[in-house]
Amino acid sequence: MLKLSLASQLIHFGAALLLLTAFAMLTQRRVLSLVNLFAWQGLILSVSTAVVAYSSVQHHLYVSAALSLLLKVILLPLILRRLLKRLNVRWDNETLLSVPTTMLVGIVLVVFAFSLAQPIAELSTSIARSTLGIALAVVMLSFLMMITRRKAVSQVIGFLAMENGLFFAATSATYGMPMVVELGVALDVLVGTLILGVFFFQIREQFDSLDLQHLEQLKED
Amino acid sequence: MNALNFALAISETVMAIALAPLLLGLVDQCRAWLQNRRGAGLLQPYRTLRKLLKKDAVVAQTASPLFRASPYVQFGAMALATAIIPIFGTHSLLATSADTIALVGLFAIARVFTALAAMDIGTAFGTLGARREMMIGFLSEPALLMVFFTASLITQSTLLPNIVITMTSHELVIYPSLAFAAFAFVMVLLAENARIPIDNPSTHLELTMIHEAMVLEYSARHLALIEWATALKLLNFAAIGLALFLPWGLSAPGDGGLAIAASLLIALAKLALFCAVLALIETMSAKLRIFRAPEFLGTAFLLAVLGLLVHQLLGS
Amino acid sequence: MSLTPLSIILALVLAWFAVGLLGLIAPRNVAWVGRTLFPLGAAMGLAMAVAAVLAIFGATETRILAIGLPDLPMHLRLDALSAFFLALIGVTTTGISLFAAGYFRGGDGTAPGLMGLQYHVFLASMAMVVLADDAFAFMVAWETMALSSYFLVTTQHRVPEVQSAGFLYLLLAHIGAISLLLCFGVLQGGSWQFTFDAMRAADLAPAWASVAFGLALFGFGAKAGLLPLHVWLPEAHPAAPSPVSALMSGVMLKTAIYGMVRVSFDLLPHTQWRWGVVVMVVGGLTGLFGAVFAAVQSDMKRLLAYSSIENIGLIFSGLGLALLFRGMGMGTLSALALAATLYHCLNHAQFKSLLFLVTGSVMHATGERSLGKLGGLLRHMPWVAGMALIGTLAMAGLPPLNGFVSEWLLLQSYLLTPSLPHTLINMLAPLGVAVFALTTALASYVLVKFFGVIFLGQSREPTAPPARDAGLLERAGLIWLAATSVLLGLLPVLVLRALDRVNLELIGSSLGERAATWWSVMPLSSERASYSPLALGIGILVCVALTFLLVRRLYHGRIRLCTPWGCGYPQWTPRMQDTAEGFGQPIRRVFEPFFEVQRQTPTAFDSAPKYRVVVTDRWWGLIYAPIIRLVQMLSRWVSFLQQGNISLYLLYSFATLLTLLAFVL
Amino acid sequence: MALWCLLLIPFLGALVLGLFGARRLAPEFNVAFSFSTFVTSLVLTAQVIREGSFLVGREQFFVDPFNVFLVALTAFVGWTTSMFSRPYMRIEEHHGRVNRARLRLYHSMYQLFSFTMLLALLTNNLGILWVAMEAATLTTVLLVSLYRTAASIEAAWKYFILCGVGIAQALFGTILLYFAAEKVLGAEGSTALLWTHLNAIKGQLEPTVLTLAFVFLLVGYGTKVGLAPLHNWLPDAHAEGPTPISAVLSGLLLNVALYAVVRCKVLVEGATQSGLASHLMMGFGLLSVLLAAFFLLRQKDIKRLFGYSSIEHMGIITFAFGMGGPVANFAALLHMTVHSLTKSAIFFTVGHACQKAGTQVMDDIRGLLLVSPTVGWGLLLGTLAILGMPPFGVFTSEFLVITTAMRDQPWATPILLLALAVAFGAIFHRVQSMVFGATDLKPLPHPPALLPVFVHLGLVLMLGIYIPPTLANWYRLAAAMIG
Repeated sequence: MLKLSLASQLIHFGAALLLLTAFAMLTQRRVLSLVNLFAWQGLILSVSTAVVAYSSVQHHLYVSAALSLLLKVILLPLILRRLLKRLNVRWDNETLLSVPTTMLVGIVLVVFAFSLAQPIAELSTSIARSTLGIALAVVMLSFLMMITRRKAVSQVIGFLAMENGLFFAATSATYGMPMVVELGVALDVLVGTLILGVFFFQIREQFDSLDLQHLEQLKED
Repeated sequence: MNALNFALAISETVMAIALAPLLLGLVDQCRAWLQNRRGAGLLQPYRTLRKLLKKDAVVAQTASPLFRASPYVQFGAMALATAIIPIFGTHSLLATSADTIALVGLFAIARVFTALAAMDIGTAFGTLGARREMMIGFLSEPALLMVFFTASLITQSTLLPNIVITMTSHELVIYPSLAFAAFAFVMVLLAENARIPIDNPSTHLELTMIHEAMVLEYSARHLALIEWATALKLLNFAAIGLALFLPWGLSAPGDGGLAIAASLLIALAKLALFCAVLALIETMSAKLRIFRAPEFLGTAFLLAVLGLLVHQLLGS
Repeated sequence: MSLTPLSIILALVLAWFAVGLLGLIAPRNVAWVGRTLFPLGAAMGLAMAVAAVLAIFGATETRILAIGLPDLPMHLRLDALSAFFLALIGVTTTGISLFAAGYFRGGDGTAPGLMGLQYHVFLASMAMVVLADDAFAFMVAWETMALSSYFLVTTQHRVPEVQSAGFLYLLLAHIGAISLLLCFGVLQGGSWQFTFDAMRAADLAPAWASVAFGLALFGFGAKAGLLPLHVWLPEAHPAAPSPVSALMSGVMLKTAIYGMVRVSFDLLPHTQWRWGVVVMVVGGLTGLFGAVFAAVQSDMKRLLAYSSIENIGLIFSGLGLALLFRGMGMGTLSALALAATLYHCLNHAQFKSLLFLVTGSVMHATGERSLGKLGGLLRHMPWVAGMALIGTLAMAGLPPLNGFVSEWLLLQSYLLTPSLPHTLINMLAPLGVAVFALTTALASYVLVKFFGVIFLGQSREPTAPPARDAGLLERAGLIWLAATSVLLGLLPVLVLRALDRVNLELIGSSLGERAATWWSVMPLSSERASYSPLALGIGILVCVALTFLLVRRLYHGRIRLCTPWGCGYPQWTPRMQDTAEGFGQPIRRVFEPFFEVQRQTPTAFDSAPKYRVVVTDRWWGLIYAPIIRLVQMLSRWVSFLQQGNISLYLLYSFATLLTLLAFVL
Repeated sequence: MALWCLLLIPFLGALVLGLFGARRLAPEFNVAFSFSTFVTSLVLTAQVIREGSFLVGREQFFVDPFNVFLVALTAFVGWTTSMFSRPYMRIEEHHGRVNRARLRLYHSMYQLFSFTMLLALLTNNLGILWVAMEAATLTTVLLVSLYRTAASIEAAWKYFILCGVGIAQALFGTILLYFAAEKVLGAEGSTALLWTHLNAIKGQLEPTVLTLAFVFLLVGYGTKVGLAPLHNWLPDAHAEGPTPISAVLSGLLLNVALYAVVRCKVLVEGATQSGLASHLMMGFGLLSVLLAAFFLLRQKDIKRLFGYSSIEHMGIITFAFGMGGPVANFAALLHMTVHSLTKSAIFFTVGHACQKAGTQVMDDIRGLLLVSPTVGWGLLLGTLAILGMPPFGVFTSEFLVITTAMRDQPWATPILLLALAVAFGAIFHRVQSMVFGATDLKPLPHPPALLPVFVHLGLVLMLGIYIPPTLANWYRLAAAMIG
């Protein structure tokens, strides 16, 4: 087996942490903790991006790292915390599946994601190539989280976490997307979050709660 | 030759028309004899006709021209049929212009006009009669057609003279299919001519009558024409039956005077025999309830179809 | 562009469009639309008939229009078959348009001008159906025809029944069209050229040819009203205004026959005799079914609609016979059967249109469609009644009118089946002819009922104001159709000569010049069978006239008018006449298993006794209701997918993603 | 130049209307901007027809017959919809469903939406394509929730979440695509996401990666196209948003999303040569057609009904693109055109019909022909057209699709036809009872703008019987490009 460089060890470590946070988010019921976890995830992402940038001498990745630091560690958690305070949301009291079941499903998903990413990772020249599976796993876990959550806010956090996974995939599989794309994506995410924020208020105004069970009126009967 | 043929055909038709009421009288007389009655005599139908032709006609105020025209149409159609059917010879003028199918059509014309005229006044009995007549008609008409077709399949022709000629030209062969057809034909004949067991021409029992119900409103000359047409119809059916099932003895065009005279006598004898048999059948059967009539005719129809099938199965 | 029949006909089609569009100038102006445009349309119909008759005896013409698909511009072709049907369209619509000119008035339905547009588009599309020479052009014309007639059917759309009738009609028409599309897809046979020429050249395997044939039978059968696809017909015909019913029943159904003939004789060159058996059986059953149902109807237009089903059945059974003969390689016999079939198409177009127009006049005069409320109209509407009588007699198949000629020819063809070298068919043929005969006999029952209940007797609603006879234009239309019915009956030679051209083109053999003379018809040999309508007609006239004169000479009594006798019953009202239900009662009893009857009979103690009987079609419950239930059940299952729960929706996406990934892995 | 203007005009429009959108004349301005967009698109089209495909802006923008055709269509329908929306939104204001501030948002977002769609169509960069698609989602989310009713918020939420998640998958797919391309093209100059470059080297791309990428892209953009079973947002969003938005969603956005799928399909099929992408598209297409047909039977809300109908037609188009080949692609492009025109025309009439009746529940709408013949006839003819009745153009394209399917995928034909028959019954039954019958509805406070309806239907009718050679050639070029 090849001896891994320090950078690549660091990245692997970051990836593992990322997966850990994803799992933690899957099990976490407190919404505020979810936001914190999201911020941590952002931080890990930003650091590992910076490591990749350093080791591969891809300067534009520094910008990406900075961007994600700004957006995902500072701005978005800030907005979310504010929202939570204003909306007075604490608990995501019920999930659709029990936590152990969710975990089990999550593990299956991780295995699936890894096996899926394996042939691709082989082709990668990036130093972070084996982390592609982890990125895919994070995306899938976030997807699972969105499915199992009943609160609008946690669903949105799931959505943002999925975005993190994608971002990680972009840096790990390749050395990041072209700058203009990254900027666009970041803008979209920011605007999206803002719009969702507006939505929270509208939902609360209409239904007096952020429970998604109120949003089940439009259906076939 | 042609002129002779022409004269012969015309005289045959005129004679048949003139003799038709006699046929009716003969049947009634035979029936009376069979029932141990004295009977009114052979000429009773002529007396009835003369009586009717003398009277003033009474027509309902609500009658339309159709009502008055109908007896003429009935009589005309029947007379035309007589002209087509070989009575004692196959020299009919119109034979090639109307085959058996057209003959059935002619009978249908008479029937339709009778029924329409019956509905014209708008009495309960008239419409009742019309309905029942059409009920008989819709089954007897195809049955008659099937009978004709059985004969046509054997002889490869739908023209009555040709059927007769083909049948008589070769030696006697027993066609099983014709037996079925003959049975069916007798049943159709009984129904079409308002005989027992379908109808009773001699009563006006309101609930059972068919033909009489239709002519209730007629009187005098109209009634006379209708009665005469009825007699003609019986003659026509008798002649058809005889031509199909006992075709021997009919004269062909071009026969000499002796042959014609012989054929005339044979035809008269056959008709007399027919009357006797008809009277016998009528005496021996009881009238059916009106709703048994479709069953009766349905049987006739099926028999005729069986005749066709048998022909197809056994070949000729 | 030279003045060939095809260009004349195309110009007339365009002119019909133009006439229709002109109606939009003043849609509510009855004088403009009715008195000007419709007669103009009628004149064009006549012109089309003339051009088409010329074309029958001319050479086949083809043309490619500059419209249509980029790779498949619209192909047109005018051959003897299409010319014959164009003539049919032209002749019939002349009468109908004349009548319609007097018939359409302002009212609460569609504006006359708009209706004029729909009407003339309908006419034009029917002509285009017959002219089309590729699948696309055919489908466009075919569906345009369905669509324009749908709009005409739903003119009185405020009536709920009209809506459902229209819907059912269009739905079945569409399903039929889908089947036709599939049929063309099979017919092209691997060339992927959708012109009819390519289809003629395609060499289909016998199994595929059968599939194509089956699809065509389904598609055209849905339009023609074959069992069990007939359900729309008795609904749509009564719903439509009478000229439209006349057009649909008289002309549009014939385009389905045209299609059937085109596909089975022209596009499928190798006929299999089994097709003939299928068509014959289906046709025979349809005919019987239609006749039986017509006999028990109490709505005059429904009665006629069922009678159309009956006639379509007869036509199809004749078509089956023609296919059978052709499949067995008996050209002349096939030619006879085909000629008889097409002749009956033409005849049916005349008398059925005539009778539908008559119902229109009756409805205008009385506002009633139910036979139970009519009666005695002969006295008030002598013209209409007279023409109706001709139509009735023609349709009842009485000599010497036209219905008889074609039925005679059909029966003659049936009588030739013993020459077929196949036992099964030899057994089937007698049954076929029996059903045929029974059907035609029932038809006269139906028509006695139709004419008798409407025009004879006394008005069953004595309070109704006396009806007025039809107007001049309406009368002209009726007379035209009655005249064609009589002429076609008396001079079959006109038609048979034309049909021989069609035979030559489609089958390759013909009946020959000798088959029909001015005097008489002898389809095969003079020994076998002959029929002379002129002689028979003159014979009847002479006999009746002689009788009349003789009786006049012999008879010396006078005529007295008095009240009807009626067996001397003292209490007598017009309501004691047979109703339509009563008249149909024997049939209802004889053919009990055909119907689903709901009866409400009064008991002896009812203070207000009421008798009601409703006869419905079993086919609906047997076929359509289960299909509807199945579709609804499926849609209920499908709708479980959409529960409104966003988690569930996300799960679908997720599951889809995972499945696909697992699939490609 | 025309291209820049094309992007600039709606963007400027969004800004201007964002500032002044509450003014009385804002709807007229909206029309004016849309119209200038349309004119510019015509100029661009003329340029493409004259000069062929070209690249602009350091290869970031690309115009070829395929997208310029969609650009013209988008600009045209955008313009006619703005004409329709002018009286429609006035009436909505009159009915008190929206206020001036919302109208400002509406007009501004309308232009921004046009901008994002045009951007998505014109860009050569698959990343930008993704960004534009996401942006289109964001703008329309705001439009769908314009009325701020419970139902509209619910619809918008579902729309946002489902499409957001979906499109995130598309991003993953794009990353994989980039990953594969970068190995061939290198990361320098960031050409690895440019479609033209990718298309040039598609044979060298790694098949496994592209297969995976296509799954993600299909699921992602497919959500936006409304392919079953990813379609669940679509009926809700169509039913609850303002009708002009339903019209552009159905008529344009779905097309644009499908455009993205097709662009990706071209690359993937070029790389894998396995037909997998084609089969996936056909499968999704058929499933959508079939499911939508059965969904249609149970609808009560008229806009939902036509939402499902859009799913059905997108299914047909996807199926046709899946089959590929010159005829099927031609048919798919034609179907895109006629579907956009017809469906938006239907929504125009539906909008006014609902305003008259004050409800979207079909059972409560009756007698449109009587109360307003133009609306009634528009709806009736539009419905018949969308159901594939000749002589309308939808029939033409369906004819081509079905005949091609008979040749290439005979197994699919019965399914397709069954679905079409069911859909016909379901939709027509409903529409007929709305159009026909007696009614007591009242006229509207502002005269409705029905010119667009009849212009659209007229065009569809023309395409049904005559496709101008220029247009046909144009379609052929585009079809050949798609392969």
